[in-house]
Amino acid sequence: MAMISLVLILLVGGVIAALSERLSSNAPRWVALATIALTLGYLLAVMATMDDLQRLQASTPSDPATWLMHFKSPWIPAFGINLEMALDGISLLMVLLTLFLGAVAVSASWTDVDQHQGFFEANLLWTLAGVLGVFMAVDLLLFFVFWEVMLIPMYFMIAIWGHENRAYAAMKFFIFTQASGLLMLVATLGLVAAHREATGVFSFSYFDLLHTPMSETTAHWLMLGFFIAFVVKLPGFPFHTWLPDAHTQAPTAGSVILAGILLKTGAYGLIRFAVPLFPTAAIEFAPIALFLGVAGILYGAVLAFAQTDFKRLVAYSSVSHMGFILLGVYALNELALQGALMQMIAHGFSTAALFMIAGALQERLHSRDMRQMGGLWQAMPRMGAVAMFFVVASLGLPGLGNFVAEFLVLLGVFQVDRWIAVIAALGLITGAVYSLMLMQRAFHGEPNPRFENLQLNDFGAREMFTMAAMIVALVALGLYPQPILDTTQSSVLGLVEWIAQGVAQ
Amino acid sequence: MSNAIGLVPLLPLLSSLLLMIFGARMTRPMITLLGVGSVGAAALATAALAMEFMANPQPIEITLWTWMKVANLTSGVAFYVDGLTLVMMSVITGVGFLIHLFSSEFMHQDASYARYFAYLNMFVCAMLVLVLADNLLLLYLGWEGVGVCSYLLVGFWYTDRANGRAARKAFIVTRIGDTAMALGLLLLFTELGTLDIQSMVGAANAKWQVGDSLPTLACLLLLAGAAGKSAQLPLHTWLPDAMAGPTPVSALIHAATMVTAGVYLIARTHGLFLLSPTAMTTVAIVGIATSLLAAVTALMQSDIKRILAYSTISQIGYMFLALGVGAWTAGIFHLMTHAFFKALLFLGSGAIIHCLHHEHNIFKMGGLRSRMPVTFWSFMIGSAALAALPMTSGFFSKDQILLQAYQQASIGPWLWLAGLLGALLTAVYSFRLVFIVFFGNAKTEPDREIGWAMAIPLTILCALSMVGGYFALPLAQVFPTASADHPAHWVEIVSIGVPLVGLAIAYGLYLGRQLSAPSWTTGVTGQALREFWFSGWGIDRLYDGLLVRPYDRLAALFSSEPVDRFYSAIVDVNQTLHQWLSSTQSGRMRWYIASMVFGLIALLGIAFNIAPGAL
Amino acid sequence: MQELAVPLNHVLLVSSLLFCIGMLGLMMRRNIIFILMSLEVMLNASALAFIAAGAHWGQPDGQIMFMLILSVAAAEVAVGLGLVLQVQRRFKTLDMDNANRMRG
Amino acid sequence: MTAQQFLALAPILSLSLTVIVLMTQTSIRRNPHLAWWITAVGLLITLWCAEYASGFTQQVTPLFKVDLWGLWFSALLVFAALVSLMLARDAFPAEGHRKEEFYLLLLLATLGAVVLAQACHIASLLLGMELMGIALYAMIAFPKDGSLPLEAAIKYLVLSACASAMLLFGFALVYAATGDLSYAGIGAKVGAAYVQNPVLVMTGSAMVLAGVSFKLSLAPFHMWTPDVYQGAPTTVTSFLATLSKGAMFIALTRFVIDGQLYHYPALLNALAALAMASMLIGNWLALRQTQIKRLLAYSSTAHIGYLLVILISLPQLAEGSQLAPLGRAAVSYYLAAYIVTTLAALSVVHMIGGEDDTDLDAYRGLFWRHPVQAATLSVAMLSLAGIPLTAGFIAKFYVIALSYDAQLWWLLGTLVVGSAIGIYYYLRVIFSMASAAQVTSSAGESQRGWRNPLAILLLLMVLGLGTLPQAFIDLASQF
Repeated sequence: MAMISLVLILLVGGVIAALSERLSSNAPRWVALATIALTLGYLLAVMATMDDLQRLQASTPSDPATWLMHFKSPWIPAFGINLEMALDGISLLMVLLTLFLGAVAVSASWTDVDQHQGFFEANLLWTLAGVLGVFMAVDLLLFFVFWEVMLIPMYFMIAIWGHENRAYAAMKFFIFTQASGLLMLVATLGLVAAHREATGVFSFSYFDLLHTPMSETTAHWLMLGFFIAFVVKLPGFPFHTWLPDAHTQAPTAGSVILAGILLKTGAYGLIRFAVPLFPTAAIEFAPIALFLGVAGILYGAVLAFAQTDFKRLVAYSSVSHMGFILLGVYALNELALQGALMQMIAHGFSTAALFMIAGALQERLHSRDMRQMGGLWQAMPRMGAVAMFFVVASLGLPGLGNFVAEFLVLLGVFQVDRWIAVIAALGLITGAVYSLMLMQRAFHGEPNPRFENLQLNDFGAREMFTMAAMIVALVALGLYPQPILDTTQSSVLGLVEWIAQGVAQ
Repeated sequence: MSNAIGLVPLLPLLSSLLLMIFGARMTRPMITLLGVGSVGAAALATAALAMEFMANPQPIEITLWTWMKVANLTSGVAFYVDGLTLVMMSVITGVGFLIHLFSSEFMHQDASYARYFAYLNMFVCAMLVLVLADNLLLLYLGWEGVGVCSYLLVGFWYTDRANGRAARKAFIVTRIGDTAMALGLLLLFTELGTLDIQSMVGAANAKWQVGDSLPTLACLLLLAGAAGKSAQLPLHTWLPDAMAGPTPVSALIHAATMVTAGVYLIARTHGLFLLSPTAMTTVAIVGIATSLLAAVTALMQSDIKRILAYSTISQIGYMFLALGVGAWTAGIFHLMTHAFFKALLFLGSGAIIHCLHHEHNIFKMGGLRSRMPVTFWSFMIGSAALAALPMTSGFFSKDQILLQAYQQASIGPWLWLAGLLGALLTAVYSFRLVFIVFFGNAKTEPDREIGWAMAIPLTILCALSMVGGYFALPLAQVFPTASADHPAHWVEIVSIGVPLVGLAIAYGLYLGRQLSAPSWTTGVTGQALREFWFSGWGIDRLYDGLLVRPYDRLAALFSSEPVDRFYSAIVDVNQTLHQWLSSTQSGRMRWYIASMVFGLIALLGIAFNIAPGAL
Repeated sequence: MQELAVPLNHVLLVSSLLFCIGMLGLMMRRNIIFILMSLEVMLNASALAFIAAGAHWGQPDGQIMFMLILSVAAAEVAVGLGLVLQVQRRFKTLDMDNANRMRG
Repeated sequence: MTAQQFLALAPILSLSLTVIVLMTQTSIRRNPHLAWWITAVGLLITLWCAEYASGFTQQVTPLFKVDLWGLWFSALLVFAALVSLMLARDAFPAEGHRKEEFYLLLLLATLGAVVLAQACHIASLLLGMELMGIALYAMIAFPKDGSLPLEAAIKYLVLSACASAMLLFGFALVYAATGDLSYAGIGAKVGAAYVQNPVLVMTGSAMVLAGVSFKLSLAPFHMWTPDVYQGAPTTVTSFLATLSKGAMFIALTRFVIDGQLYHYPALLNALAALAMASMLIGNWLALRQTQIKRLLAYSSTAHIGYLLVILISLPQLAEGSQLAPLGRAAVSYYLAAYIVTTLAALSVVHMIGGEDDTDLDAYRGLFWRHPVQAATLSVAMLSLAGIPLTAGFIAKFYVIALSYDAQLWWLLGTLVVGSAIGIYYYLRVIFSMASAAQVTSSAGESQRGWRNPLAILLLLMVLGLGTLPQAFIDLASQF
């Protein structure tokens, strides 16, 4: 029940935020912050009262009793659909990340959104609610519902508060994800049908469907349906083209949510569903997925380098980073999976921060074109320093979270396929190329003469506080990632064992 | 004391963080105190540590905390101190402190004074972590950390585009090496199951035989990393450009410490390299080739810092040669003496540049001997040590290297011969510099002589350059002992004599004018050759054409997002169909009826199986 | 079952022909009056087919259907003619090809 | 006929009675308000009758088969008529004194639809269809001004009559082959007849299909739809889009199932071809359409295509599948979802553009002007697009589940492609509402007090069907 409450708090908070606009234009923001804080507080309170946190040490994917939380209540019994949610270490981390970045997004929207603030914050909270649902649902239909529904407020955020080309971007985003979602729906129903044929029981429950005997061909096709849906969201090469447009056109808070959280749902889906539901098929498919991952790393990096739009560059860098996640998931060993999870979190912070910087620049310069920038460090040293931090974070500087992630992924992949790891490692070089180019074009060089007419305010207290929180988070992830690794370890181990069993059968 | 090891990198780190956060609000003296003082304190702590170690020369290991523990990977933030580490720490904190002190005057006028010391302190911290690390992953952390600091400091004056370019080049070229090194780490971990250096070497020796291919591969990958960081062939091109940074930075990072990290890495993992004679030979060949190539290039340069930069590349080549022939101690010894005299030379050049309104061209200098006596003597001593004139510190270290190179099993004499040629060239170019800059007619007037904060470090470094050769390094336990037998006496005598010959040639060419350049050097071929050498054997241009421009072109090619064209095509198909179908909605009733009739006929067709079914 | 004087298939063929004629008229005529007439032909073709079939099976159902079709046709034409008047009044023509203001 | 049978026919009788009462009232003294109330009360009583009649389900004469399914649909259709009636309340101010006739026509058309839903005989099918059709011609042409309604009416009349002719000719051929006019009778005899004279059976069935396809606006018989939707007053469009389509689809389902025509793969192929063509062509046509009623017209083509997939899958599931009992529920659910959603959409369209069709530009900024209406239209569009939590999603869920079980891969693939295309234009409507208004004029927008409650009611129904479908499924399981 606690898990449903989390979603409900956010939903209701959204409604209140929408209505509170009548009080003042700032009210919705405070409501949003309070809602997120309340959700977080509630979650922590529930965790605090739980006496079986040690379950984190022993979770098996197929047994809900070993999960941290599990909740099940009938929804559409005719089809065996339940309101079934469960929380393990991976979900917990993702939920925490979501709430954290949600607060960051509210901060990012503080001055960026100057009309219909109420509806904006409502959409933001509703998106968060949907994402939380995605991270906790273990009924496949419920998962699908959250999966699709979270996109609608996101669509609104891009379509209403986006930049000049928002119609195109919002539409592209929605169609890509929905069309691939349809494939997932078909695959889900196929899986359920297969399960029903084998057992006679109509069930959408993850824990039931994990034990679905099916022919190899069926498994391949169904796996592909899930895979495409998740890889589009991830996004993996060659399904990534919605992302640069969506990220570029979204308002800052939207980009933060998109890059920080929404992309992670794709990765989460791969780890939670696409792989364990079809272990054998996943292993046979792994080489292709690894190839796509590597292709994404390099392709994203090359394209990031070619961009002149600040946000587009960061967006392509996300494509590149997400390639590492794809690699990590399909290397199918503990090291790489932990790396992928780490990357999900670290990338969430680093990219969210870069998008916030992009948003701050857009607010001040009314442009995202890096040809219109240059030498900004002089006018805004704080922003420059912060940007420098996140740029080196995104190029994988050891000591920061992204490095831990990428290194673990490479380590894991190397054990599976050396050449893939070698090519993926090229991403470290190409990553440096575009990251430093970003720094050079925006902050270094001679100050652009155009700035003389502009009021260039350096980061203020609110922005610095937000940034500092993310800096601390990344440093902590980079120097002491063990708590995070421990949280997910049992789930990851369970998954690896599950696959090994599945293959053995 | 051993518990305070952590303090050594922590002090500069704290100082750096404080400067970053509060630097804008601090006064200059406070910044100086914090920036210079923290490194001074670290130096004192190092000295205390060294005392303790001398008393009880046992390696010290401490683990601060577990960094990550995933599957069979366990990596701690853990430090390992032995003689080698201590030598490195002493150089870093000692020379580092002097350079910090020097900087406090050199950079005093700069608007970003706090930022400068923040970066510099961060660098010292990262460098200390690099040498203290007990596992390769933590070493890699320091390794990349110094890379970033180098990037920040080379591009310190960021408003100039060229500086930014040089900084990026430095970072990216070294990153290429770093990536190879990371792959080496992956390979080593996958094969040996640990990244802890001591246990890894043990495991390697247990698992592999001398001459196996896997250790060779691993060592070559590590070598690539080392070559990147230490500016060796073929990844040396970044170092001359990196001179764009403030001169003290060049002294600290690009002469004394960071660039020798590669030497340290190979020395630290010598247990692995010993398993692979091939890798060892490669190290030696890379070293001597780089050394010669850079020496020739240095001879052609006119920018004072570029001369020193090529000289650095060349000297590190010697260190690699030493490592390659198994002269571990000699290599580290040369690392240390080189740190002294090269820091001296760089600081000296910094003093010149400082006093000569940022003039870099040696041909616009001259006659500075009398006007800047402190600097002159520093340069004299530094050049003498660099040229390895007898009794200077450089003499001892280089002599050892050449002698041990001669004894290398396979191609020893050839290495020795090449090394001699290098030594000759070194003497020529170093005294060419001295003669042109300090003798002859004054071309640019210095506006002042240096102040005490610059003079003291120079003086101390002069002293170290002179007496550094008598230091006994506590490396006996670290490295296997070198063979005791000495080569023939004539070898030793030739080795001693060659630098003197070089000095004579330089005197003849540039000061006394007794010699004139052979006639062919002024001809067309000579001119072309000089330009070729001046540009560093055209390697930059080669890379530009081979890597940089193709990458640019690739990016330009892809910038229109070819993948998206596929999706656009889908959209276009749908649009076209929409338009086409819309045009059928003509509003004409008879046309509508016709379509119904068509539909009826089609249905009849399907009903009679004329058309293939859809099911 | 009482056999028809004319084989069922022949009647059906005739009615099919009628139907086709009606349909062709519908497609080729532009005048709304003729269009309505063609419709009438088509409806009557089906009515004829019903009658023939009813006769074939010796059931009254066919004729009942015929009656129903007759009345339906009458109703359609009644409304149709009402509309024709309006068409003439508003468009000043009975050419249906002119009534194509809605398209796309 | 026994009393029981009369009671079973209660909805039809109640509607007929309302018609008579209304005619009497009109002939005594014209009063549009009173007439509206009479119609409304009559429809409400009919709703109650539909419930009441469920106690007396039986075959009533060879013409009607009163079963729960039919009654349920009758109620649904009457509900749709009620919503249309609500919309008609302040429609046609210019025709003020003639409005009673409109209500009368509306009642007659509803009666036709209800007859169609319960028909099990070709005669009653013909009667219902034509009763509805002829009333609709008049309703479309009802506005005095403007040439579009007239053009729409004449097109609908001619084309619909042509389709009726095809249908009737087809039935005549089937009758000639089988000698029976009731669905069940045809079903019983068609097997033997096919052996004897396959040409007759197949030609007949194909022509019947063609006729029905027209009424359902399946491609390539869809061409009238946009013109008529656009030209007809929005009130009538809502009637056309819901009652007419719904009743016809029920009739088709009954005919295909009771007539056991599914034994003939060729016919199923024909249905599949129609479905595929409709799903694709409908969506393609709607893609860049900016007139909202035309857009909904094309969308209806696509949706009936999806619905047809259920129909095709039903016979395939006959043996052994657990989904088989769900088949009828699926048709019920889909139709209910589609009707409610379309009503929701058209009620907003009616508020914005009155009886005329409007460009999407008129919807700009609707979110800030009329949030409730905008929310309703958004949810309706999302439902049409099949997004979860709306009725349209569960409907699509049914279609996919059934077609998966029936292994209709091609149809499934087309469905996915079609739905993906569909998202584009449904979202475009939402985007228009969310974008900033160019002009803040709300000239044509009627702001009567009942608009928001109606919108909220329909909104809740769409969401309710989507979020709590179990209640509906329980209900449908009785059929």
